[in-house]
Amino acid sequence: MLDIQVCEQGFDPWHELATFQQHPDFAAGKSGANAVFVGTMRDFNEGDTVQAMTLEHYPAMTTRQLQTLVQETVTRFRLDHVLLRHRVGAIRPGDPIVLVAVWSAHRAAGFDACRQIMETLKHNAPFWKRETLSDGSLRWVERNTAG
Amino acid sequence: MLDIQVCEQGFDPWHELATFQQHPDFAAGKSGANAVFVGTMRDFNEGDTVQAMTLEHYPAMTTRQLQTLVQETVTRFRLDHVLLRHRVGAIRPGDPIVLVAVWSAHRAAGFDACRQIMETLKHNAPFWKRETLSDGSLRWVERNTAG
Amino acid sequence: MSIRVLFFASLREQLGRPQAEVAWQPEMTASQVWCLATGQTRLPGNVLVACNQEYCRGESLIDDAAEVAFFPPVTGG
Amino acid sequence: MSIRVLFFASLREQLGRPQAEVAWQPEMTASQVWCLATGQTRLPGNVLVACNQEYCRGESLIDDAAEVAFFPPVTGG
Repeated sequence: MLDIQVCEQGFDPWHELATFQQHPDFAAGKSGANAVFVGTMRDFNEGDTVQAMTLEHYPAMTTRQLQTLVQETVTRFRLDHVLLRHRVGAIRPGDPIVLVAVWSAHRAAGFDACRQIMETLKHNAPFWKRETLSDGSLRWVERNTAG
Repeated sequence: MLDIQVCEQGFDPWHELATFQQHPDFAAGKSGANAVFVGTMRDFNEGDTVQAMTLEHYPAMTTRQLQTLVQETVTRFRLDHVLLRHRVGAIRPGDPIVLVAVWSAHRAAGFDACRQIMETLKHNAPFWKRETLSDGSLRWVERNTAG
Repeated sequence: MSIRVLFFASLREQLGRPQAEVAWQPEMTASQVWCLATGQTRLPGNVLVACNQEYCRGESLIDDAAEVAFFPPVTGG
Repeated sequence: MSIRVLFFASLREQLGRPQAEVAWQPEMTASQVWCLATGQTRLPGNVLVACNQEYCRGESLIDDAAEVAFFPPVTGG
Protein backbone atom coordinates (compact mmCIF):
# COMPACT_ATOMS: atom_id res chain seq x y z
CA MET A 1 0.00 0.00 0.00
CA LEU A 2 1.49 3.35 -1.08
CA ASP A 3 0.10 6.65 0.20
CA ILE A 4 1.89 9.76 -1.06
CA GLN A 5 0.58 13.27 -0.53
CA VAL A 6 1.82 16.83 -0.84
CA CYS A 7 0.08 18.80 1.92
CA GLU A 8 -0.96 22.43 1.58
CA GLN A 9 -1.90 22.45 5.26
CA GLY A 10 -0.06 21.29 8.38
CA PHE A 11 -0.11 17.59 9.24
CA ASP A 12 0.45 15.62 12.45
CA PRO A 13 2.84 12.71 11.67
CA TRP A 14 1.52 10.49 14.48
CA HIS A 15 -2.07 11.03 13.42
CA GLU A 16 -1.15 10.23 9.79
CA LEU A 17 0.58 7.02 10.90
CA ALA A 18 -2.27 5.90 13.15
CA THR A 19 -4.81 6.54 10.38
CA PHE A 20 -2.71 4.71 7.77
CA GLN A 21 -2.46 1.62 9.97
CA GLN A 22 -6.23 1.49 10.38
CA HIS A 23 -6.67 0.83 6.64
CA PRO A 24 -8.16 -2.64 5.95
CA ASP A 25 -5.23 -3.46 3.61
CA PHE A 26 -2.74 -2.91 6.43
CA ALA A 27 -1.95 -6.39 7.78
CA ALA A 28 -0.37 -5.71 11.15
CA GLY A 29 1.29 -9.10 11.62
CA LYS A 30 3.05 -9.10 8.25
CA SER A 31 5.62 -6.36 8.81
CA GLY A 32 8.01 -6.73 11.72
CA ALA A 33 9.78 -3.45 11.07
CA ASN A 34 8.56 0.11 10.66
CA ALA A 35 11.19 2.79 10.06
CA VAL A 36 10.02 6.41 10.16
CA PHE A 37 11.63 9.76 9.53
CA VAL A 38 10.08 13.12 10.35
CA GLY A 39 11.81 16.30 9.22
CA THR A 40 10.67 19.41 11.03
CA MET A 41 11.49 23.07 10.54
CA ARG A 42 14.36 24.21 12.73
CA ASP A 43 14.50 27.72 14.20
CA PHE A 44 18.14 28.09 13.07
CA ASN A 45 20.06 27.62 9.81
CA GLU A 46 23.54 28.65 8.67
CA GLY A 47 24.04 30.39 12.02
CA ASP A 48 20.91 32.55 11.80
CA THR A 49 17.60 32.47 13.62
CA VAL A 50 14.76 31.62 11.26
CA GLN A 51 11.25 32.73 12.17
CA ALA A 52 9.27 31.33 9.25
CA MET A 53 9.65 29.51 5.94
CA THR A 54 7.79 29.11 2.67
CA LEU A 55 8.03 25.90 0.67
CA GLU A 56 7.48 26.22 -3.06
CA HIS A 57 7.25 23.28 -5.46
CA TYR A 58 6.60 22.28 -9.07
CA PRO A 59 3.37 20.35 -8.55
CA ALA A 60 3.21 18.20 -11.68
CA MET A 61 6.85 17.15 -11.37
CA THR A 62 6.73 16.65 -7.58
CA THR A 63 3.98 14.09 -7.92
CA ARG A 64 5.86 12.16 -10.61
CA GLN A 65 9.20 12.28 -8.79
CA LEU A 66 7.76 11.11 -5.48
CA GLN A 67 5.83 8.26 -7.11
CA THR A 68 8.92 7.13 -9.01
CA LEU A 69 11.33 7.23 -6.10
CA VAL A 70 8.92 5.45 -3.76
CA GLN A 71 8.15 2.75 -6.32
CA GLU A 72 11.86 2.11 -6.96
CA THR A 73 12.54 1.79 -3.23
CA VAL A 74 9.58 -0.55 -2.70
CA THR A 75 10.89 -2.85 -5.44
CA ARG A 76 14.50 -2.76 -4.31
CA PHE A 77 13.80 -3.40 -0.61
CA ARG A 78 10.58 -5.46 -0.96
CA LEU A 79 8.63 -3.07 1.24
CA ASP A 80 5.10 -3.89 2.42
CA HIS A 81 3.89 -0.28 2.66
CA VAL A 82 5.08 3.31 2.31
CA LEU A 83 3.50 6.47 3.71
CA LEU A 84 4.91 9.79 2.51
CA ARG A 85 3.84 13.35 3.32
CA HIS A 86 5.53 16.61 2.31
CA ARG A 87 4.41 20.10 3.27
CA VAL A 88 4.29 23.08 0.96
CA GLY A 89 3.27 26.66 1.76
CA ALA A 90 3.96 28.81 4.82
CA ILE A 91 5.38 27.01 7.87
CA ARG A 92 6.72 27.84 11.34
CA PRO A 93 9.58 26.39 13.44
CA GLY A 94 8.63 22.99 14.81
CA ASP A 95 6.16 22.27 12.00
CA PRO A 96 6.64 18.92 10.25
CA ILE A 97 7.97 19.27 6.68
CA VAL A 98 8.34 15.65 5.62
CA LEU A 99 7.18 12.25 6.89
CA VAL A 100 8.57 9.01 5.42
CA ALA A 101 7.39 5.70 6.89
CA VAL A 102 8.20 2.26 5.49
CA TRP A 103 7.07 -1.17 6.63
CA SER A 104 9.10 -4.31 5.91
CA ALA A 105 9.49 -7.84 7.23
CA HIS A 106 12.92 -7.14 8.76
CA ARG A 107 14.67 -4.09 10.13
CA ALA A 108 17.73 -3.84 7.86
CA ALA A 109 15.60 -3.28 4.75
CA GLY A 110 13.40 -0.82 6.64
CA PHE A 111 16.27 1.35 7.86
CA ASP A 112 17.96 1.34 4.44
CA ALA A 113 14.76 2.07 2.53
CA CYS A 114 13.62 4.92 4.77
CA ARG A 115 17.00 6.58 4.43
CA GLN A 116 17.14 6.04 0.69
CA ILE A 117 13.73 7.65 0.20
CA MET A 118 14.83 10.69 2.23
CA GLU A 119 18.12 11.07 0.34
CA THR A 120 16.53 10.67 -3.08
CA LEU A 121 13.74 13.08 -2.16
CA LYS A 122 16.26 15.67 -0.95
CA HIS A 123 18.28 15.37 -4.16
CA ASN A 124 15.51 15.07 -6.74
CA ALA A 125 12.10 16.27 -5.62
CA PRO A 126 11.44 19.82 -6.85
CA PHE A 127 10.82 21.65 -3.57
CA TRP A 128 12.47 24.94 -2.59
CA LYS A 129 12.65 26.62 0.81
CA ARG A 130 12.67 30.35 1.43
CA GLU A 131 13.45 31.46 4.97
CA THR A 132 12.26 34.56 6.80
CA LEU A 133 15.07 35.60 9.16
CA SER A 134 14.59 37.37 12.52
CA ASP A 135 14.95 40.83 10.92
CA GLY A 136 12.19 39.97 8.45
CA SER A 137 14.51 39.55 5.45
CA LEU A 138 13.91 36.69 3.00
CA ARG A 139 16.57 34.19 1.92
CA TRP A 140 16.35 31.20 -0.42
CA VAL A 141 17.98 28.09 1.01
CA GLU A 142 20.73 27.34 -1.52
CA ARG A 143 21.55 23.77 -0.63
CA ASN A 144 20.53 20.95 1.68
CA THR A 145 22.60 19.66 4.58
CA ALA A 146 24.64 16.61 3.58
CA GLY A 147 22.83 13.40 4.45
CA MET B 1 15.49 14.48 27.54
CA LEU B 2 15.68 10.67 27.91
CA ASP B 3 12.58 8.58 28.53
CA ILE B 4 13.18 4.82 28.77
CA GLN B 5 10.53 2.37 29.91
CA VAL B 6 9.97 -1.37 29.92
CA CYS B 7 6.21 -1.87 29.49
CA GLU B 8 4.25 -4.71 31.08
CA GLN B 9 1.20 -3.65 29.08
CA GLY B 10 0.71 -2.85 25.40
CA PHE B 11 1.66 0.61 24.16
CA ASP B 12 0.68 2.70 21.14
CA PRO B 13 3.87 4.12 19.57
CA TRP B 14 2.13 7.14 18.05
CA HIS B 15 0.47 8.01 21.32
CA GLU B 16 3.81 7.68 23.16
CA LEU B 17 5.48 9.97 20.61
CA ALA B 18 2.72 12.59 20.72
CA THR B 19 2.79 12.60 24.53
CA PHE B 20 6.58 12.87 24.66
CA GLN B 21 6.59 15.89 22.35
CA GLN B 22 4.10 17.71 24.58
CA HIS B 23 6.64 17.81 27.42
CA PRO B 24 7.69 21.39 28.29
CA ASP B 25 11.38 20.47 27.82
CA PHE B 26 10.74 19.39 24.25
CA ALA B 27 11.77 22.39 22.12
CA ALA B 28 10.14 21.74 18.77
CA GLY B 29 12.29 24.12 16.69
CA LYS B 30 15.63 22.75 17.91
CA SER B 31 15.62 19.32 16.29
CA GLY B 32 15.25 19.15 12.53
CA ALA B 33 15.35 15.37 12.40
CA ASN B 34 13.37 12.65 14.16
CA ALA B 35 14.23 9.05 13.28
CA VAL B 36 11.91 6.37 14.66
CA PHE B 37 11.87 2.59 14.61
CA VAL B 38 8.95 0.42 15.69
CA GLY B 39 9.40 -3.33 15.88
CA THR B 40 6.15 -5.28 15.93
CA MET B 41 5.40 -8.94 16.37
CA ARG B 42 5.17 -10.80 13.06
CA ASP B 43 2.76 -13.68 12.55
CA PHE B 44 5.53 -15.77 10.94
CA ASN B 45 9.09 -16.75 11.87
CA GLU B 46 11.51 -19.35 10.50
CA GLY B 47 8.80 -20.49 8.09
CA ASP B 48 6.15 -21.12 10.77
CA THR B 49 2.97 -19.32 11.70
CA VAL B 50 3.23 -17.79 15.15
CA GLN B 51 0.04 -17.12 17.08
CA ALA B 52 1.42 -15.55 20.26
CA MET B 53 4.65 -14.70 22.03
CA THR B 54 5.93 -14.15 25.55
CA LEU B 55 8.78 -11.75 26.25
CA GLU B 56 10.86 -12.50 29.34
CA HIS B 57 13.59 -10.23 30.67
CA TYR B 58 16.08 -9.69 33.51
CA PRO B 59 14.61 -6.53 34.98
CA ALA B 60 17.55 -5.11 36.94
CA MET B 61 19.95 -5.68 34.05
CA THR B 62 17.55 -4.51 31.36
CA THR B 63 17.22 -1.12 33.00
CA ARG B 64 20.99 -0.69 33.31
CA GLN B 65 21.71 -1.90 29.77
CA LEU B 66 19.11 0.34 28.17
CA GLN B 67 20.27 3.38 30.14
CA THR B 68 23.90 2.74 29.22
CA LEU B 69 23.33 2.13 25.52
CA VAL B 70 21.07 5.17 25.15
CA GLN B 71 23.48 7.42 27.03
CA GLU B 72 26.41 6.31 24.87
CA THR B 73 24.45 6.97 21.68
CA VAL B 74 23.31 10.40 22.89
CA THR B 75 26.92 11.38 23.54
CA ARG B 76 28.29 9.97 20.31
CA PHE B 77 25.64 11.49 18.03
CA ARG B 78 24.82 14.65 20.10
CA LEU B 79 21.14 13.75 20.27
CA ASP B 80 18.58 16.19 21.66
CA HIS B 81 16.14 13.54 22.97
CA VAL B 82 15.56 9.79 23.05
CA LEU B 83 12.31 7.93 23.68
CA LEU B 84 12.56 4.16 24.18
CA ARG B 85 9.85 1.61 24.96
CA HIS B 86 10.16 -2.19 25.11
CA ARG B 87 7.35 -4.62 25.80
CA VAL B 88 7.55 -7.64 28.09
CA GLY B 89 4.87 -10.24 28.83
CA ALA B 90 2.31 -11.87 26.56
CA ILE B 91 1.86 -10.34 23.10
CA ARG B 92 -0.04 -11.00 19.87
CA PRO B 93 0.88 -10.56 16.18
CA GLY B 94 0.82 -6.89 15.23
CA ASP B 95 1.56 -5.70 18.78
CA PRO B 96 4.47 -3.26 19.12
CA ILE B 97 7.52 -4.78 20.83
CA VAL B 98 10.01 -1.93 20.68
CA LEU B 99 9.92 1.80 19.95
CA VAL B 100 13.12 3.82 19.50
CA ALA B 101 12.85 7.51 18.65
CA VAL B 102 15.73 9.96 18.49
CA TRP B 103 15.76 13.70 17.80
CA SER B 104 18.80 15.50 16.39
CA ALA B 105 19.65 18.69 14.54
CA HIS B 106 20.38 16.89 11.26
CA ARG B 107 19.19 13.69 9.65
CA ALA B 108 22.45 11.75 9.24
CA ALA B 109 23.04 11.61 13.01
CA GLY B 110 19.39 10.70 13.59
CA PHE B 111 19.37 7.76 11.17
CA ASP B 112 22.70 6.44 12.46
CA ALA B 113 21.77 6.82 16.13
CA CYS B 114 18.35 5.16 15.80
CA ARG B 115 19.90 2.20 14.06
CA GLN B 116 22.75 1.94 16.55
CA ILE B 117 20.34 1.88 19.48
CA MET B 118 18.33 -0.90 17.82
CA GLU B 119 21.41 -2.99 17.00
CA THR B 120 22.94 -2.58 20.45
CA LEU B 121 19.62 -3.35 22.12
CA LYS B 122 19.21 -6.50 20.00
CA HIS B 123 22.71 -7.68 20.86
CA ASN B 124 22.93 -6.71 24.54
CA ALA B 125 19.61 -6.09 26.25
CA PRO B 126 18.52 -9.18 28.22
CA PHE B 127 15.16 -9.96 26.62
CA TRP B 128 14.08 -13.40 25.39
CA LYS B 129 11.18 -14.33 23.12
CA ARG B 130 9.18 -17.54 23.34
CA GLU B 131 6.77 -18.23 20.49
CA THR B 132 3.50 -20.14 20.55
CA LEU B 133 3.13 -21.85 17.15
CA SER B 134 -0.16 -22.57 15.41
CA ASP B 135 -0.33 -26.09 16.92
CA GLY B 136 0.05 -24.62 20.41
CA SER B 137 3.64 -25.77 20.89
CA LEU B 138 6.16 -23.41 22.52
CA ARG B 139 9.54 -22.52 21.04
CA TRP B 140 12.27 -20.18 22.32
CA VAL B 141 13.61 -17.87 19.63
CA GLU B 142 17.27 -18.83 19.44
CA ARG B 143 18.68 -15.85 17.61
CA ASN B 144 17.71 -12.50 16.15
CA THR B 145 17.54 -11.73 12.45
CA ALA B 146 20.75 -10.08 11.24
CA GLY B 147 20.47 -6.29 11.28
CA MET C 1 3.72 25.28 -32.31
CA SER C 2 5.27 26.32 -29.00
CA ILE C 3 7.13 25.30 -25.85
CA ARG C 4 5.81 26.21 -22.41
CA VAL C 5 8.68 27.38 -20.20
CA LEU C 6 8.52 27.48 -16.37
CA PHE C 7 10.87 29.12 -13.86
CA PHE C 8 10.90 28.30 -10.14
CA ALA C 9 12.13 29.69 -6.82
CA SER C 10 15.11 32.10 -6.90
CA LEU C 11 15.34 31.79 -10.68
CA ARG C 12 11.72 32.88 -11.04
CA GLU C 13 12.48 35.93 -8.89
CA GLN C 14 15.69 36.80 -10.73
CA LEU C 15 13.96 36.62 -14.10
CA GLY C 16 10.92 38.45 -12.78
CA ARG C 17 8.33 36.02 -14.15
CA PRO C 18 7.12 32.46 -13.53
CA GLN C 19 6.76 31.38 -17.14
CA ALA C 20 7.33 32.11 -20.81
CA GLU C 21 6.50 30.67 -24.18
CA VAL C 22 8.91 30.13 -27.07
CA ALA C 23 8.31 28.99 -30.66
CA TRP C 24 9.33 25.37 -31.28
CA GLN C 25 11.93 24.56 -33.95
CA PRO C 26 13.20 21.17 -35.16
CA GLU C 27 16.32 19.83 -33.33
CA MET C 28 15.78 22.33 -30.54
CA THR C 29 17.73 21.69 -27.29
CA ALA C 30 16.86 22.66 -23.71
CA SER C 31 19.74 25.17 -23.73
CA GLN C 32 18.29 26.85 -26.79
CA VAL C 33 14.91 27.06 -25.09
CA TRP C 34 16.64 28.82 -22.16
CA CYS C 35 18.36 31.32 -24.47
CA LEU C 36 15.18 32.16 -26.35
CA ALA C 37 13.11 32.42 -23.15
CA THR C 38 15.57 34.58 -21.19
CA GLY C 39 17.57 36.43 -23.85
CA GLN C 40 20.78 35.08 -22.28
CA THR C 41 23.52 33.52 -24.42
CA ARG C 42 24.03 30.35 -22.39
CA LEU C 43 22.42 28.13 -19.76
CA PRO C 44 24.20 28.62 -16.38
CA GLY C 45 25.81 25.45 -15.02
CA ASN C 46 23.92 25.51 -11.73
CA VAL C 47 20.46 25.65 -13.32
CA LEU C 48 18.55 22.34 -13.39
CA VAL C 49 16.32 21.45 -16.32
CA ALA C 50 13.24 19.24 -16.62
CA CYS C 51 11.35 18.38 -19.80
CA ASN C 52 7.78 17.17 -19.29
CA GLN C 53 8.44 16.81 -15.53
CA GLU C 54 11.52 14.61 -15.95
CA TYR C 55 15.10 15.79 -15.40
CA CYS C 56 17.03 16.36 -18.64
CA ARG C 57 20.25 18.06 -19.72
CA GLY C 58 20.99 21.21 -21.67
CA GLU C 59 21.79 19.14 -24.76
CA SER C 60 18.53 17.17 -24.57
CA LEU C 61 16.28 17.56 -27.61
CA ILE C 62 12.89 19.07 -26.89
CA ASP C 63 9.72 17.90 -28.60
CA ASP C 64 7.08 20.30 -29.80
CA ALA C 65 4.46 21.24 -27.18
CA ALA C 66 6.75 20.17 -24.34
CA GLU C 67 6.81 21.78 -20.91
CA VAL C 68 10.39 22.81 -20.06
CA ALA C 69 11.23 23.92 -16.52
CA PHE C 70 14.36 25.66 -15.21
CA PHE C 71 15.14 25.86 -11.51
CA PRO C 72 17.92 26.12 -8.88
CA PRO C 73 19.13 23.13 -6.77
CA VAL C 74 16.21 21.60 -4.89
CA THR C 75 16.00 22.01 -1.09
CA GLY C 76 13.03 19.95 0.06
CA GLY C 77 12.75 17.36 2.82
CA MET D 1 28.78 -15.31 52.49
CA SER D 2 27.07 -16.30 49.29
CA ILE D 3 26.46 -15.61 45.61
CA ARG D 4 22.97 -15.24 44.22
CA VAL D 5 22.69 -17.11 40.91
CA LEU D 6 19.97 -16.43 38.31
CA PHE D 7 18.97 -18.43 35.22
CA PHE D 8 16.82 -17.06 32.41
CA ALA D 9 14.72 -18.21 29.47
CA SER D 10 15.53 -21.64 27.92
CA LEU D 11 18.37 -22.12 30.42
CA ARG D 12 15.97 -21.63 33.33
CA GLU D 13 13.69 -24.27 31.81
CA GLN D 14 16.48 -26.74 31.10
CA LEU D 15 17.81 -26.45 34.64
CA GLY D 16 14.31 -26.54 36.08
CA ARG D 17 14.72 -23.53 38.38
CA PRO D 18 15.08 -19.77 38.13
CA GLN D 19 17.78 -19.30 40.76
CA ALA D 20 20.30 -20.84 43.10
CA GLU D 21 22.70 -19.83 45.83
CA VAL D 22 26.33 -20.87 46.14
CA ALA D 23 28.88 -20.23 48.89
CA TRP D 24 31.45 -17.59 48.00
CA GLN D 25 35.17 -18.46 47.99
CA PRO D 26 38.17 -16.19 47.39
CA GLU D 27 39.37 -15.99 43.73
CA MET D 28 36.11 -17.48 42.55
CA THR D 29 35.36 -17.16 38.83
CA ALA D 30 31.99 -17.00 37.03
CA SER D 31 32.68 -20.46 35.53
CA GLN D 32 33.16 -21.89 38.99
CA VAL D 33 29.89 -20.33 40.11
CA TRP D 34 28.19 -22.09 37.16
CA CYS D 35 29.72 -25.46 38.09
CA LEU D 36 28.74 -25.20 41.73
CA ALA D 37 25.23 -23.99 40.92
CA THR D 38 24.46 -26.59 38.23
CA GLY D 39 26.67 -29.55 39.10
CA GLN D 40 28.10 -29.44 35.56
CA THR D 41 31.85 -29.61 34.96
CA ARG D 42 32.14 -26.64 32.59
CA LEU D 43 30.33 -23.51 31.42
CA PRO D 44 28.89 -24.09 27.90
CA GLY D 45 30.29 -21.72 25.26
CA ASN D 46 26.89 -20.36 24.21
CA VAL D 47 25.85 -19.32 27.73
CA LEU D 48 26.15 -15.59 28.46
CA VAL D 49 27.17 -14.38 31.91
CA ALA D 50 26.49 -11.17 33.82
CA CYS D 51 27.85 -10.17 37.21
CA ASN D 52 25.88 -7.48 39.06
CA GLN D 53 23.88 -6.78 35.86
CA GLU D 54 26.96 -6.20 33.67
CA TYR D 55 28.24 -8.67 31.08
CA CYS D 56 31.33 -10.57 32.17
CA ARG D 57 33.28 -13.65 31.05
CA GLY D 58 33.69 -17.11 32.51
CA GLU D 59 37.17 -16.15 33.79
CA SER D 60 35.91 -13.00 35.51
CA LEU D 61 36.46 -12.94 39.27
CA ILE D 62 33.29 -12.70 41.32
CA ASP D 63 33.04 -10.61 44.49
CA ASP D 64 31.24 -11.85 47.56
CA ALA D 65 27.50 -11.12 47.65
CA ALA D 66 27.43 -10.62 43.88
CA GLU D 67 24.44 -11.47 41.69
CA VAL D 68 25.57 -13.75 38.85
CA ALA D 69 23.21 -14.45 35.95
CA PHE D 70 23.46 -17.08 33.20
CA PHE D 71 21.32 -16.92 30.07
CA PRO D 72 21.10 -17.86 26.38
CA PRO D 73 21.68 -15.36 23.52
CA VAL D 74 19.29 -12.43 23.89
CA THR D 75 16.43 -12.03 21.40
CA GLY D 76 14.75 -8.71 22.24
CA GLY D 77 13.82 -5.81 20.00
